[in-house]
Amino acid sequence: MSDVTAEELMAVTASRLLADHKVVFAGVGMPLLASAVARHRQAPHLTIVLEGGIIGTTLLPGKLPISTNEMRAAYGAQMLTDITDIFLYAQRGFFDYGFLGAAQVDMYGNINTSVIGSMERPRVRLPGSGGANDIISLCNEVLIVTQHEPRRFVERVDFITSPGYLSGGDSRARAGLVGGRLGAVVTDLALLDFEPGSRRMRLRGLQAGVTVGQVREQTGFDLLVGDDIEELVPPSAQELAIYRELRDGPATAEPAADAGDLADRVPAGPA
Amino acid sequence: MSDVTAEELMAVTASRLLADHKVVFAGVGMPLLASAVARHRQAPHLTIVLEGGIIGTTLLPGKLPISTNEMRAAYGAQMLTDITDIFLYAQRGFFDYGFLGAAQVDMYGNINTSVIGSMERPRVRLPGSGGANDIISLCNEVLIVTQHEPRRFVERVDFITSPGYLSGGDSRARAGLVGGRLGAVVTDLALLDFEPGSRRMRLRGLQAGVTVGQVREQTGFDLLVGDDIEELVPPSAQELAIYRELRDGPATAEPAADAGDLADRVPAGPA
Amino acid sequence: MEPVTVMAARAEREAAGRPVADKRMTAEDAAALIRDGDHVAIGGTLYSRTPMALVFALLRQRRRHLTVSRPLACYEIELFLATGALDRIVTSWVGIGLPWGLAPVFRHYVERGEARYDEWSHLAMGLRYKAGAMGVPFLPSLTMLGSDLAGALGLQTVDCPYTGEQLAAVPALNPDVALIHAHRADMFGNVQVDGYRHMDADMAKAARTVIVSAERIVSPEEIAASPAQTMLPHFAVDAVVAAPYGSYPHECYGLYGPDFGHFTAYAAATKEQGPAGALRYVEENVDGHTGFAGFIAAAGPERLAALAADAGELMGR
Amino acid sequence: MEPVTVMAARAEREAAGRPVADKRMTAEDAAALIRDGDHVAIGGTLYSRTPMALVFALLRQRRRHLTVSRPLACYEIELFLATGALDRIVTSWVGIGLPWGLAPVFRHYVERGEARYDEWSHLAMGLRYKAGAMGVPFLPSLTMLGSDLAGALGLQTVDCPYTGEQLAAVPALNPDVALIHAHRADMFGNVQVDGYRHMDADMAKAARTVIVSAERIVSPEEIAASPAQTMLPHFAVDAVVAAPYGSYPHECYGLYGPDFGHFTAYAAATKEQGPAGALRYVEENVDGHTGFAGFIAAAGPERLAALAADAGELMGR
Repeated sequence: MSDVTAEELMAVTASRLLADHKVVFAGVGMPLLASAVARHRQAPHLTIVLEGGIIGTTLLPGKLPISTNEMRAAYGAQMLTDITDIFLYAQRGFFDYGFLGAAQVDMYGNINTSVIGSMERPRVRLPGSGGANDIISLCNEVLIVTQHEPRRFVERVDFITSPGYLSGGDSRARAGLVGGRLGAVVTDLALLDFEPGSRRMRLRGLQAGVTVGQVREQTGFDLLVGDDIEELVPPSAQELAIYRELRDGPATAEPAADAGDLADRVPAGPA
Repeated sequence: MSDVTAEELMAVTASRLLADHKVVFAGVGMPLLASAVARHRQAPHLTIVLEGGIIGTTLLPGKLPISTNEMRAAYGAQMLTDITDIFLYAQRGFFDYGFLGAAQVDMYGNINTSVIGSMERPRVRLPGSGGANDIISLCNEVLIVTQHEPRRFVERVDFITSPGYLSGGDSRARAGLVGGRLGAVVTDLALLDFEPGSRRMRLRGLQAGVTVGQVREQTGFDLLVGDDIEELVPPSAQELAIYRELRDGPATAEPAADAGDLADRVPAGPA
Repeated sequence: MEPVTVMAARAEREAAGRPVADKRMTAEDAAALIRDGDHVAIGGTLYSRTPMALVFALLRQRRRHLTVSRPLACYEIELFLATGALDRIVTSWVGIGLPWGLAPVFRHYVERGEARYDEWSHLAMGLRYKAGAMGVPFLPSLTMLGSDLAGALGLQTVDCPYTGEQLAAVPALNPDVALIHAHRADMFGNVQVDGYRHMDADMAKAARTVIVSAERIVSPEEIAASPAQTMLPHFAVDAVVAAPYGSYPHECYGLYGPDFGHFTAYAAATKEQGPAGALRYVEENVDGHTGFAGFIAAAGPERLAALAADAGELMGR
Repeated sequence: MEPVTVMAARAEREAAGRPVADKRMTAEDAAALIRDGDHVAIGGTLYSRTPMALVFALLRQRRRHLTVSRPLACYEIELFLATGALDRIVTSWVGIGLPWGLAPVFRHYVERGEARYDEWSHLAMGLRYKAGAMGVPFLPSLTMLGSDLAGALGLQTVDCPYTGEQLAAVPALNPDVALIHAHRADMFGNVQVDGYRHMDADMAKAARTVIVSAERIVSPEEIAASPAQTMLPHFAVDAVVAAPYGSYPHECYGLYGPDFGHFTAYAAATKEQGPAGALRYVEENVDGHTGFAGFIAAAGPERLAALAADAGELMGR
C-alpha cells in the first residue's frame, strides 16, 4: 500500500498495542483514531472512553469528533456522565490505558503542553494540559503517540505539564503518583518504551525502512537502544482501509470533505 | 375543635415556624407532615427536601411516605438525585431548615437515637442516626418536634448521636460545626428555644391550657423560662382539616385505612 | 474500621480484569462469588430497590462472618443475623420501617454483643462509598463532628492546608462485594436505573466484586438509546442476574410498591418469637423455594398486580 | 489562588435568600448582575453547550478586571481579552479547537503578561468546582502530583490520617457568578439538561450568583414529569433567560451541531489581525445587534437548519 501518511503509520502502529476487552481513555486525534482502528480489528471489545464523560463510543465513520465533549464523540455510547466523574473512574483504576498525543516529550516521558520558555514570561503560551495531566497521572498504563522530531523529543521539557517518570528512577512513585505506568511511545519512526531501572526512553522497534541512526537523528537526547530491536510490520491494506473509512466515511458515500480535512490536521491537543 | 391529638397539636404548632420561600430538609413523620401543612397554608412556596434525594415533593394526600426513600416521598418532585448529593446540598448551606424528631433530647439540644445505656453493652439498641446527625450538623437552622415526656427530655443524653449545642456555650462551634443553629423545639406542651449565652433549653411558649409547672414536670432537667411566655394559639379548624386530609386523603374518598393508620403511629425515626 | 490504602485498592482494581462477556448467571451462581468473611454492601435504601433476589440467594448459602453495609438497613439484617451469617453491621439506621418500631432480632444480637453495629451518619456512609469510588482514602466533611458517633468510631480529622479549618476525615469504604438491583441491564453489565439512585453508583464503583440484578435484561441497543440514564458501565460489573420483582417485598421505583402486609406479618412473628421467627421466615421464604421466582410466585399475581397499581398511581398512570 | 473558608462560603450562601419567584429576565438584565472584578465561571466545555447568549450579553457590558474559569475554554476567552474585560483565566486548556491551532489573541495577552493564565489539570478544575459545591475547602486527589503545574499554582498536599498517604489537596473554587446554558428551565429556575453535564452542576452549586439560559422555558409540570433529569433545583438559580440557539455558534447536545465555518472565519480574522480581529468580531456580532436574537437571525434559518440536521443525524433522527 503506497503513500501511507505519517499519521496513518502512527495510528495503525499504535492501534496494535491495544488488547481486546480493555478500557482505553483516549484523547482526540490520533489516540482516538488508533483506538477506533483497534476496535474494528483485533480488539472488538475495546471500550473507548472520552473525557467529555462518554463511555463506549462507537463513532460514526466520517464524523469523528475534534473535541472529546462534542456530540459526535458520544455517538453510540453506552453511558454519558460528566467530566469530573469520568476522571474519577480513572483515579479509581478503571482505565487500562490512557492514550495521549504530545507536543513535547522528554527522555523520561514527561510531556509539555504549557509553555515554550518560562511560565512567567512564555515565548509561546501553549493551550495547556486539558486532561493530559490527569490521564498520565491516573490511568493504569499510558501510551503516547506523536511525530518523531528533535523539537518534540527533548532531553528535558521546558515545563512538566503531564508527569512521566519525572527525573527517572523511583521519582514518580515518590511524588505520590499511583497510576500511570508509561508503556510505550509510538512515532512515525519507531516504537519506544522506558528502561525499567533508569526509566529512560529506549528504542524497541523501527518502522519499516528506518534505521537506528535516523531515529537518533530525530531525537533530541541520548536515546537508549534495546537489545533486540523489532522491525515493525507496515500497515496492512485492511488496517489502512479501516483507518481511512473511519476518517473519511464509507467509500461509497460522498466524501465528507470538511470532517476528513479536519481529522487530517488534528495535532496533539487537549486529551 | 375538640379531640385534637398530641400529634396534630405538635405538627400544626411546628408548621407555623416555617416561613414561605424557604427550603426545609424534613424527616418523615411529624416533620414532613408539619412541612406539608405549612405548604398548604402560610408557606405555599416552601420547598420540601427529603433525604432519599428528593427535592420539591408535593405529596399525595392519604399516601404519605413512611420512609424518605420510597416512591410516595417523590410524588410531584421537581428533582430526584441521590442520597449523598442531597446531604452535600445541606453541607453547602442550601437548606434553611432541618426538621427532626427526637427519641431523647437534652438541655443543650443534643439528640440520642443510638443507645439507652452504653454503646459497648446497650440496654436498648436504638436504630441509629439515619440522617439526623447530618441534618443537625449541616442545615442552617434546626427545628425539633417531639412529645414532651421526662424520659425524652433528659439532662444529658446517654449518647450524642446528633449534636445540638454539645456542652453549651461555644462548644458547638469549637467542635468545627458550621451550620445547624438550633432554632426551636416544639412539643405537645410547649415551644422552646435555646438561651443565647448558655445555649440551654428555654421555655418560650405554652400550648393552650398548659402551665409552666406542667412543662417542668414533664422535663427531666432544670428548664430555663423566658421572660415573656407566649400562649400558643390552638390549631384552627383550617389547620386541622389540612393536616387530616394530608394524612388520610380527601374526605370524600374512601379512607385509606392502611396509610392513615401508619402515619398516626410514626414515631421519631430516621430523619 | 480498617483503613484501605489507595495503593491497595487500586492494585486490586487493576488486577481484576473484567472482560466484555455475557455476564448473565443465576442468583445462586452469583452469590457463590461471595466468601465467608466478606464485606457485602447492599444497594438501595431501607425498603426501596433492595436487591432482594440477591439477598435471598446469599441467605441460602449460609455464609459466615459477613460484614454487611447499607445506607439504611431493613429486615434483611435480621435474616442474616438469625441464620448466623453476620458478624458486623455498618450503616446509619436499622429497622423495618418506622411504624413497626424497634427491630427485636437486631436488638437481640447487638445488645448481647453477638454482633457489632458500627453506626455512621447517613452522609458519612455516602462519603465512605464515594471515597472508595473516587479512589481516595478519605473525604473531608463537616458532618459527625462533636458527636459521640465520631468518638465511638475513631473518626479522625484533617486540617485544610489552605484555610486551616478542621474537618472530619471520612474514611473510604471498599466493600468486597456490592449487590445492586436495577431496572434494566444488558448482558455485559451496563446498568440503568429510574428515579433516584440511592448510593448505588458509588457503592458499586468502590467494590471489588459487583453483582447486579435487573427487572429486565435488555439489548445493548436499548441501553445506547438512552445513555444518560446508565448508572454503571459494564466494566464496573461482574455478574448480571435476571430478577423480575427482584426487590419484592420491597419496592422498585415506578414499577411496584412495597408489600407492607408482608412486613407486618414478619414483624409480628419476630416480636413474638425473636430470632426463631426470623429463622423460620428464612426457612419458609428462602429455603422453601428452589429460587427467588418461587418466592415471587407464592406472593401471587393478585398481590403483585396491586403493588404495581400502587406504583402506577404515584407515577400518574 | 485565594483560599475560601467554609465559614465564609456558607455564610454567603445562607445570607443570599432565593425566593421562589418568576426569575425570567433578559440576558442583558441578567448580565447586569455581574460586577467589575467578579470571577465568572462559564458552563459547558470548549464548544459544547457554552452559554453564548449570556457571554454575549456580558461582552456587551464591557466589564473590567474579570476572572473567567471554565473546564476547557474556547474563543470567548479571546473576546473578553480583546474587549479589555479579562485579567485572569482559570482553566486547563485554551484554544478554539484542535484544527485551528494556537489561539493568537490568547497568546498575545498571556505572553505579554497582560493577562494571567492559572493552568490547572482538567480534573483539578472539576474538583475545585466540586469542593465548592460540596461546601468543603478542598478535596484530596492523586492528580497533578509531581508536575510543574503543582509548583506554579502553589498546590498543597494533605496526608490521609488513616493510611498516611500523601495526596494533592485541590482547593475549592466558589465563583462569584456561574453562567449555564440548558435545554429546559421553568420560570423558577428548575433546570434540565440532556446528554452529558460537563461540570455545570458543581459549578452552579459552588457559585454565589447563578444565571441560566435555556433553549426552552417550560412549565413546572413538564419539569416534574421527568424529575430525574433535573440538573439544578430552583434554589440554586437566580436568573432564567430564554435563549433559543443560546449556544450558537457552539453546539447544544441533541439540538444543533457547532458551526465550524463560523470558527474558521473567526480564526482567519484573528490570525491576520490579532486582537483587532477579535474586537471587530465583538463589534459586529455582539454590539452590532440589539440582542442575541439578532445574532441568531443573522446566522440565517438555512444554516441553523443544517446544524439541527447534523445533530439529528447523530441522534438517529
